[in-house]
Amino acid sequence: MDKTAEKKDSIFSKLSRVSGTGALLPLLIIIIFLSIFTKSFLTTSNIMQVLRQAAVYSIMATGMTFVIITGGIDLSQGSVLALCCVTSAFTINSTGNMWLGIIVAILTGAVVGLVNGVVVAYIKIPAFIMTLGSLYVVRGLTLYITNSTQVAVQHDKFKVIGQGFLFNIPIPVYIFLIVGAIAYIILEHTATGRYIFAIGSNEATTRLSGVKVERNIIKAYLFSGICVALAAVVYLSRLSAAQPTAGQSYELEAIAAVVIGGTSIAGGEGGIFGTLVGAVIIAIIRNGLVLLGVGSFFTQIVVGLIIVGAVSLDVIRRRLAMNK
Amino acid sequence: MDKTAEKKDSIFSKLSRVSGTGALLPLLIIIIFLSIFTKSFLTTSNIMQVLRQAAVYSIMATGMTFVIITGGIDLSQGSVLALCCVTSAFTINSTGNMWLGIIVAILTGAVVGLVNGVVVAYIKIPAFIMTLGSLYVVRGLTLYITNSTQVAVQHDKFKVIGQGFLFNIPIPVYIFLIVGAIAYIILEHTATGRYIFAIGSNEATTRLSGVKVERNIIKAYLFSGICVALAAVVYLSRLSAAQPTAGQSYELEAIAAVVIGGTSIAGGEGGIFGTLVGAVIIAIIRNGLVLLGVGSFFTQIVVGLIIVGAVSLDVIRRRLAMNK
Amino acid sequence: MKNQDKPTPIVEFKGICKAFLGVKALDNVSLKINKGEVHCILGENGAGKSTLMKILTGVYTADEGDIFINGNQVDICDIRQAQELNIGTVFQENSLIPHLTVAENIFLTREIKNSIGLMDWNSMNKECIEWGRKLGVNLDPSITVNKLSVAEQQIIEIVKMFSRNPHIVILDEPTSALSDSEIENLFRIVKEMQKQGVTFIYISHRMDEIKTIGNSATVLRDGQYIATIDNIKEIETEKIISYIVGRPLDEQFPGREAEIGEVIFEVKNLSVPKVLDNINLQLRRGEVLGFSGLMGSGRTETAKAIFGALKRSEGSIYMYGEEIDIKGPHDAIKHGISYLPEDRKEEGLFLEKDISWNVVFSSLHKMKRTNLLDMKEEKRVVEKYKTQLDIRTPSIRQVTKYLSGGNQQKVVFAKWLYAETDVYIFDEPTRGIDVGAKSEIYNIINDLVTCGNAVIVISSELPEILGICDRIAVFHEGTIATTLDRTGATQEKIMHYAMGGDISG
Amino acid sequence: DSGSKEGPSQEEAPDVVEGDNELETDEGDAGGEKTIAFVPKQLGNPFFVAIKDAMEEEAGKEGYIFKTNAPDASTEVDKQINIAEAFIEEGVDALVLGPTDATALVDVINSAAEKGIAVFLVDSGADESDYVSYIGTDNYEGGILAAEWMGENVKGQVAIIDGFAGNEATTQRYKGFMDAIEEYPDIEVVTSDYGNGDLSMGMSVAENFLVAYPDLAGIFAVDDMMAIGAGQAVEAAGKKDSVKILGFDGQPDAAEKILEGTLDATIAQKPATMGRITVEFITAFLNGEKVDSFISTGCDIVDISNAELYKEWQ
Ligand SMILES: Nc1ncnc2c1ncn2[C@@H]1O[C@H](COP(=O)(O)OP(=O)(O)OP(=O)(O)O)[C@@H](O)[C@H]1O
Ligand SMILES: Nc1ncnc2c1ncn2[C@@H]1O[C@H](COP(=O)(O)OP(=O)(O)OP(=O)(O)O)[C@@H](O)[C@H]1O
Ligand SMILES: [Mg+2]
Ligand SMILES: [Mg+2]
Repeated sequence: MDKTAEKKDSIFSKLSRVSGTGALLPLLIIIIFLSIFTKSFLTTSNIMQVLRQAAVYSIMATGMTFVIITGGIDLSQGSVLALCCVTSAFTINSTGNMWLGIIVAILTGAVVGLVNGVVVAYIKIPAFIMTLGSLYVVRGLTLYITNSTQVAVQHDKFKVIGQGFLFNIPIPVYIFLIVGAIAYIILEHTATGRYIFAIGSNEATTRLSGVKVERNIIKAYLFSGICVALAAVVYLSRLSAAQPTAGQSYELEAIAAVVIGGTSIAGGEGGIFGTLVGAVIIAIIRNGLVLLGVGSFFTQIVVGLIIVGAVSLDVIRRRLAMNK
Repeated sequence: MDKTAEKKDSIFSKLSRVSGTGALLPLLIIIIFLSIFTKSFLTTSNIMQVLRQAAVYSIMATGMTFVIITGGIDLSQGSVLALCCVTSAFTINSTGNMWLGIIVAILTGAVVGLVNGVVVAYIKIPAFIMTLGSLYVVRGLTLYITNSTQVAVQHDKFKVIGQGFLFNIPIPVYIFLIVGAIAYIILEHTATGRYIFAIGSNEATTRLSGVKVERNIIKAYLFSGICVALAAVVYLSRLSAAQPTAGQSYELEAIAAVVIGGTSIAGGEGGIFGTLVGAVIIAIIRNGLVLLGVGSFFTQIVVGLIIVGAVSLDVIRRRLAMNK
Repeated sequence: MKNQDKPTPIVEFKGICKAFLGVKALDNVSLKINKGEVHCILGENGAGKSTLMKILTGVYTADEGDIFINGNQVDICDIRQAQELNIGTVFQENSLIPHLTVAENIFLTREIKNSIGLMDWNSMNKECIEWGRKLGVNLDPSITVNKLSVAEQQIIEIVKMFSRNPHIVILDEPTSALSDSEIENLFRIVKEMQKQGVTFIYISHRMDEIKTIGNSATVLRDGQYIATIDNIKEIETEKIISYIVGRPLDEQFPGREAEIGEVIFEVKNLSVPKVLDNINLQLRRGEVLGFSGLMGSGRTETAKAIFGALKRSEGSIYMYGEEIDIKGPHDAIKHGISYLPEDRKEEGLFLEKDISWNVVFSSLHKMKRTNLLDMKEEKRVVEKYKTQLDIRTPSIRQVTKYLSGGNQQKVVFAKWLYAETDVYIFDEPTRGIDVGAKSEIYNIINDLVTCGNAVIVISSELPEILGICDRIAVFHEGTIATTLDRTGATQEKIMHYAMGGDISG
Repeated sequence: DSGSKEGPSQEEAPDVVEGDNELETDEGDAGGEKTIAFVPKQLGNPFFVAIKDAMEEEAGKEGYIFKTNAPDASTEVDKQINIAEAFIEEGVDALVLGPTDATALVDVINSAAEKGIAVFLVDSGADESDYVSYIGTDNYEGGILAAEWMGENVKGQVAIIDGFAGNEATTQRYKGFMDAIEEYPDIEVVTSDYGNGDLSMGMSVAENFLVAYPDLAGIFAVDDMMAIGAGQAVEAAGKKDSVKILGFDGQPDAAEKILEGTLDATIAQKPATMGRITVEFITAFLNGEKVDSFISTGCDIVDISNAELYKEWQ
């Protein structure tokens, strides 16, 4: 009996060491609350819908997690989402090949990510500034190449990515779980992952340890760009149309998901698991507030309070743990 | 003769030590460029107009400078601008007293700034998160209390603040210069100013030097809130109407002005002079591109490039100075 | 002094020059290091020792000059090339990654991977523990290093470096955070590896260590080569010191004539949960009280708890017989207590700010005219302290991060002297400080008590404690084991109590 | 393009009526009231609020439960879909959308219809899909009307302040204006810039126009907010007499400004009418009556002669 107790304890303590479990508590509270106060929240179809709605944000937030862990930030994500949608839509319409469209989206995201990464790593201007610049430049570019009109996608199979189901689970859910899993493995089980944490924790000493800091910073932004491109594919497929104005301020939602998930905005600490939980929390709140019949002004108020509340909870929990 | 040379040198070196002189170079380049390629840029009336357009941003950016120097950020500024406009407009309309309206605006800004500051200082959640939360909450509140309709201001004298002239110079220009001067004196010539720099530079040392860190963090956010309120008064008076949707993403412009002006986004370094130059640069670009007849997509692209370019220039200049 | 018929040196510097912002850190330095030796680099703070090592490891590139390894000219532009040349370094500054675990830090850039390319934690943890055992320490490979004390971190750094099997090892003040037993352990390993043909370059300000471990030495002063000492064990310490400071030094611990007066400061029943238990102490006017003890015995905590930087659960503090309420450092300063922290870079200085800014920072209320700061007064005050403490700098506008360690420490001293408190607590005031500057700091302490102040000095160097204190409080696991008088105290006695020996023994 | 929408939705009508019957049995069981959910582009714009208010009032009179929620901005197409999906999940009886995107909303409209929910569009249309009826203004026609007013009242250089880049409704107004203005050789459109539907930006854009084109004779702002801003810029520049300003929407504030003289005219839409007609249509449809698949609530020119009427949303 004693042994089992020990084992349980160690599993529990292992779990609690996985970054992001702190966000499970607010998630649970919100789920219980909504299950009690609305009749349609806890239905399979609604849950599936919420997860599908969380997909775009959680894929973006996965990329954002990498960048934030290096101590950076990627404010250009929203703009890049629009650009990827547009290039992809153009490609699909002109070639009729959806795979080519997906590849072009990924290339687009990768190029912007690469540029962000190279400037941040080599010129060493703050990520906030570089990606704020990209936010404007990429948005301007997107409006310019579309002449600010939307591009409808003419391709039936392409819709499946965003709208289809497999074993009654929406395909976007698979995509975000797969992207999340890959990101988790990279972060926790490869050398690159360790370097990304190390850079955010202390860049100077990371360099003194012989790590190619620049290269790994670039990798993080590249990954962010690619994640945004994948999010764009899901987004485009769900909407069947690319708006050049899409994604405005979505980077803020991605950042919110990341920090609600327990990743430190100062870098060096955090993880993917928390980010996915964070993205799901946000999606549930938005869904729940509609079901509760709360007006849209209150939605904004509640979203703001939850962001602050979740992070405060995490901060206070850690401080208590420190004093124990 | 030798002595004069020495004196000149020392004035020059003193000037170059004032933070923000780095931004004068891009400003000069832009002014020369626009003077050559447009005929109407370098006219008194246009310059006055640009300065007036810069006023709202530069007052906001002055407050933002304080917060950024402490190592924080205030993303709620845009939302707070709208809230201040609305409360002020309500007050003016119901009491007919413009001074009361101004006081209510300042109180509104101060309250939000205080809340931001207290949470950041005491709960110690990252400023990015706290003010992101306020961004949503304050916006939701503003939409709620106005039912998202604009509030027209019925007061003739009130208009003078935003639209009037004194000695042929627009009144908003005086306001932003006075606010800037006060902020400069606080930052450079008072103990509070030093503490604000110190907190951004090294919080632990600041605390161990006997400074009440929390109190000074709160002061910075409070100042930011009050600056936004003053910007709101100018804004409201200029437009004679309070829109609940006003100011969206103005915080980004304010941040852009601050960093173009050479204040470090990491805190501890910077100054008001640079911020004012930064705000003027942005206003000139927006004006200049219209005069050049360049489409507005390009405006976004150019603003993005200037943000990155100005900061890169500054970073590279410092690096070269280091190696000398 | 040099021998021509010796084999080719393993490391040779020829005409190395390096300047920062116009400051010549190294000026035409040439020296040779032979295989299998422990070669010490000696010099004052700012002599250029660390800079020379950073050039060898590729952190900096020399402006001029060449480096030869085994007689071959090499061009080391980054740390990885140094690693490829089997050069291992423990830098003066901590170079661990705070949020990574011990194992991750030790294996950074040479991770062990399993067959599918993922990290093999088990092997790394095992190897980690093994290396720890070899060096005589118990390692928990999965704890993050930010949870470790400075001393423990220093040990991890040493393990990390040795685990790479280097041929040339640079140790830049490796012992500044270590306790005596840990230092002994380190020296044992050094000697063992020396037998296997490993060459060491060793930097320290502690003369006793240099005598114990070193074979030969090179002295630098103001970035210039001064002398090479071929056999360090045979030369007197005074001679070495005179090479280092450029003049004979009269006495290491200058005497003083302070009159010890009444009790002005008292601490009763001070406790901090899990760290400190019932600390009581008294301090008299004109007295220097030493805190001695092992690493982690709670000396710093005691100081911080008194100063209000650490929350105490119990305890009262009295100044001139009256109880004072200290809620934070600002209260402590207001009541006349100051604290000079042990980590000057993280807690003592604003590295990005200039000397002047740092010196006046704690006392801005003193230089106010109306509500604005009086810049002229600032300049006058800072110039005064610059002269008084002999802070070596081109200008009081110099950014402190560019000062040498000793001069940085003097800036922090100036800051607290200007605060003009009655009780001063100095935590490791001479850590990483050269012999010349050390005796200057002792002089400052003497001046303070002569003027009727009282001083607490926390130090891990027993000779220093014995040399400058009137009484010595010996700490053991968060309590004061005993308080010894200067006259009756010896190194052995202090160690006995510090290790938890009972009072009667 | 309204014509192309009529065909398909009439064909689909029987389907929807079937679904409707189902719902009525539901209602009978529950014994409760019917629910109308309204998802506009956003609620940060008084125009949409006017539709909402009228709809809410009318729905209250008719005994419906009225729910509304909207994205934070009209660019957030996916959020609008998310909200619509939540209402569908909840099983409302009628869903009223103000589509943020004509193409993207098609699938939601169809899936709602599939579940027997009656979908109505207001203000902006959508591509071919199973909605019951579209109640709105033809923005392109409105643009033509604007060009006609400009052609008749102004001679010389004209500048345009456009809305948010990519906004379908304002783009249609712009296009209608540009296509029709060709007919008036006296008018030269010299420039256009985006004012993002924002009063202050409209003002700044106008200020810059006035400097760049000193001989400017007219400004067409594609919504009233920007027109009010432009009016203030012109007034401040002392060019009230030489520059004519035309807005679009027919806001009460704009009517005030016309009476004050800072604005010259605006093209009025009728959001309140849209809201009321929508509820009437819902009632009719749920009672099994046939309703038109497109109703244009029409545009009027508002100037000093009739501005008094428009001090309330029409
Ligand atoms: N990165 C840098 N930028 C500017 N100056 C520097 C830099 N690093 C060192 N210096 C200067 O170069 C000189 C030599 O410094 P160095 O660190 O090599 O001294 P040191 O002999 O190691 O001293 P210590 O015993 O205090 O460690 C000093 O004057 C120092 O201020
Ligand atoms: N931030 C911290 N987090 C956790 N433990 C800490 C922290 N700081 C100190 N400790 C622990 O508290 C104990 C006493 O601290 P500390 O080492 O500072 O005492 P000290 O007697 O002053 O020794 P030193 O000579 O290292 O200054 C040690 O066991 C140390 O590991
Ligand atoms: Mg050194
Ligand atoms: Mg200590």
